[in-house]
Amino acid sequence: MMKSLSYPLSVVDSQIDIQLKAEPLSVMDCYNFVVDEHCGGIDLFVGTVRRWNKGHEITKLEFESYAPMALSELKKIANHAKAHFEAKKISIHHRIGTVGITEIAVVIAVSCKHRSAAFDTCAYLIDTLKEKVPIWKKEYKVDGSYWVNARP
Amino acid sequence: MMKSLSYPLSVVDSQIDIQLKAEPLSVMDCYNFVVDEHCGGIDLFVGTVRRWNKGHEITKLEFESYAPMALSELKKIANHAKAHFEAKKISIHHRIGTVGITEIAVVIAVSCKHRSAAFDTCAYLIDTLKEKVPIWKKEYKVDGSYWVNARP
Amino acid sequence: MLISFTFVNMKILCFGLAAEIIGQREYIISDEQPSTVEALRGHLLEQFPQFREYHPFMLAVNQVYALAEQQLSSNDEIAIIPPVSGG
Amino acid sequence: MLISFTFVNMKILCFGLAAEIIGQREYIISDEQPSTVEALRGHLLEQFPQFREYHPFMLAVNQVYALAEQQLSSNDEIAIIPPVSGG
Repeated sequence: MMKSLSYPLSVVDSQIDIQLKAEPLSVMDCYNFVVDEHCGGIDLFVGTVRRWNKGHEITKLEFESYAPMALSELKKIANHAKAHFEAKKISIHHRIGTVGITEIAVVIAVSCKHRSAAFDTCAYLIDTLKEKVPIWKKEYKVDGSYWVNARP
Repeated sequence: MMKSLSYPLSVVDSQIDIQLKAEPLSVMDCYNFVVDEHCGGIDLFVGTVRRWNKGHEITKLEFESYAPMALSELKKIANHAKAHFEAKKISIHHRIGTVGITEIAVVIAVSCKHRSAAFDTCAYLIDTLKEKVPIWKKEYKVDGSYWVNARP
Repeated sequence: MLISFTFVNMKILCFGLAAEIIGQREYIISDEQPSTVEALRGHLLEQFPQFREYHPFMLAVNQVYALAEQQLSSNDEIAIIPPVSGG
Repeated sequence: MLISFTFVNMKILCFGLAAEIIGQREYIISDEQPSTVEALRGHLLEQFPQFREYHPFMLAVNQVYALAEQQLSSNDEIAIIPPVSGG
């Protein structure tokens, strides 16, 4: 959807870095944002595109987003996580557009003083992203047909 | 301990990659080892050196290991994790020698079909590493004195 | 005496499955514009019975998930948010 | 007749706090070598009372955590494994 590209695609301050990107994602961009001399534990979740889903062979995914609302929902979720889990810095990058097999759909990085908070925060962020953030995927099969994923 | 450098410092097969390294660790080396077209979820834990510990300012850490036993314990733990949590690929790199503030002490990467198994496996691996693997750290304070960390 | 009358259409942004079901990315309601979120949901279910499978699907008003009783005006940015599938 | 007699020392590898307490990286026992893991632990506690603070500290035989009743020979690779602190 070209139209959404006229919206800003990132929300960044000194502790939260949220981006929707049409280019391949970098794990290290997220890592470098969150690393902090007060933090001993960094957890990163990377969601990659599997070749198979429920018995179908996939050739690529296509993500569309309602960009301004996706950014604002992600910001809310990150702020909640910072307050609730005592996370120090959070970086969330989500790919939009076409993504190939084994490419990265999403990277979430969290730095905390101690490791258990980093795991808890990262799991909360990806769970909540998948539940609430207005991003949708189409899965393309080998015959060229696609299926709009909708998990109620 | 120069002597331990005469031992091999890695155990690598197609699904498990365990290394003790005297050079800076690379998050991407671990990520690239585990990425897999059957896996949709990758979790990475990165342990970094904090400047402060229990009120003391730290200038650096020094890790020593009983290398052959550390590798064999890590291998056992990784094999157990693969069987128990259905993890596909596991990479564990631990730094030895001197490590500066915000540098990486350990990277653990795990790929799984689904994300919750990736989180569980990664948390199990770092918890068990910290409990069982014969690696020890000295923490150097600003006045040059050091303290051998021993968590019973 | 001339009475100037400007009629403003209500535009609904459509994403994911909603765009597939409706067949376009913007759905326009000119007549009988629903006055609440719940009324709009009813309108969509009536016009596009396929939405029943995803009922109660969410709607957003001004980029925030909307409550059923919330009032709508044609100045609002209104969007259909079918079940999301990011990550 | 000449009787050739080779006496083999028992070498214990010392890491972390054990190296600090004993003051060296290899501790040698020539006389009265302990015959089990538990006996070696007793020997160390007697010679270096500071180990009491970390009791029961672990010992490894041939790179595996050892059980208390395990037999020792001077051919084994024996190591003191004080509380670990990697990660």
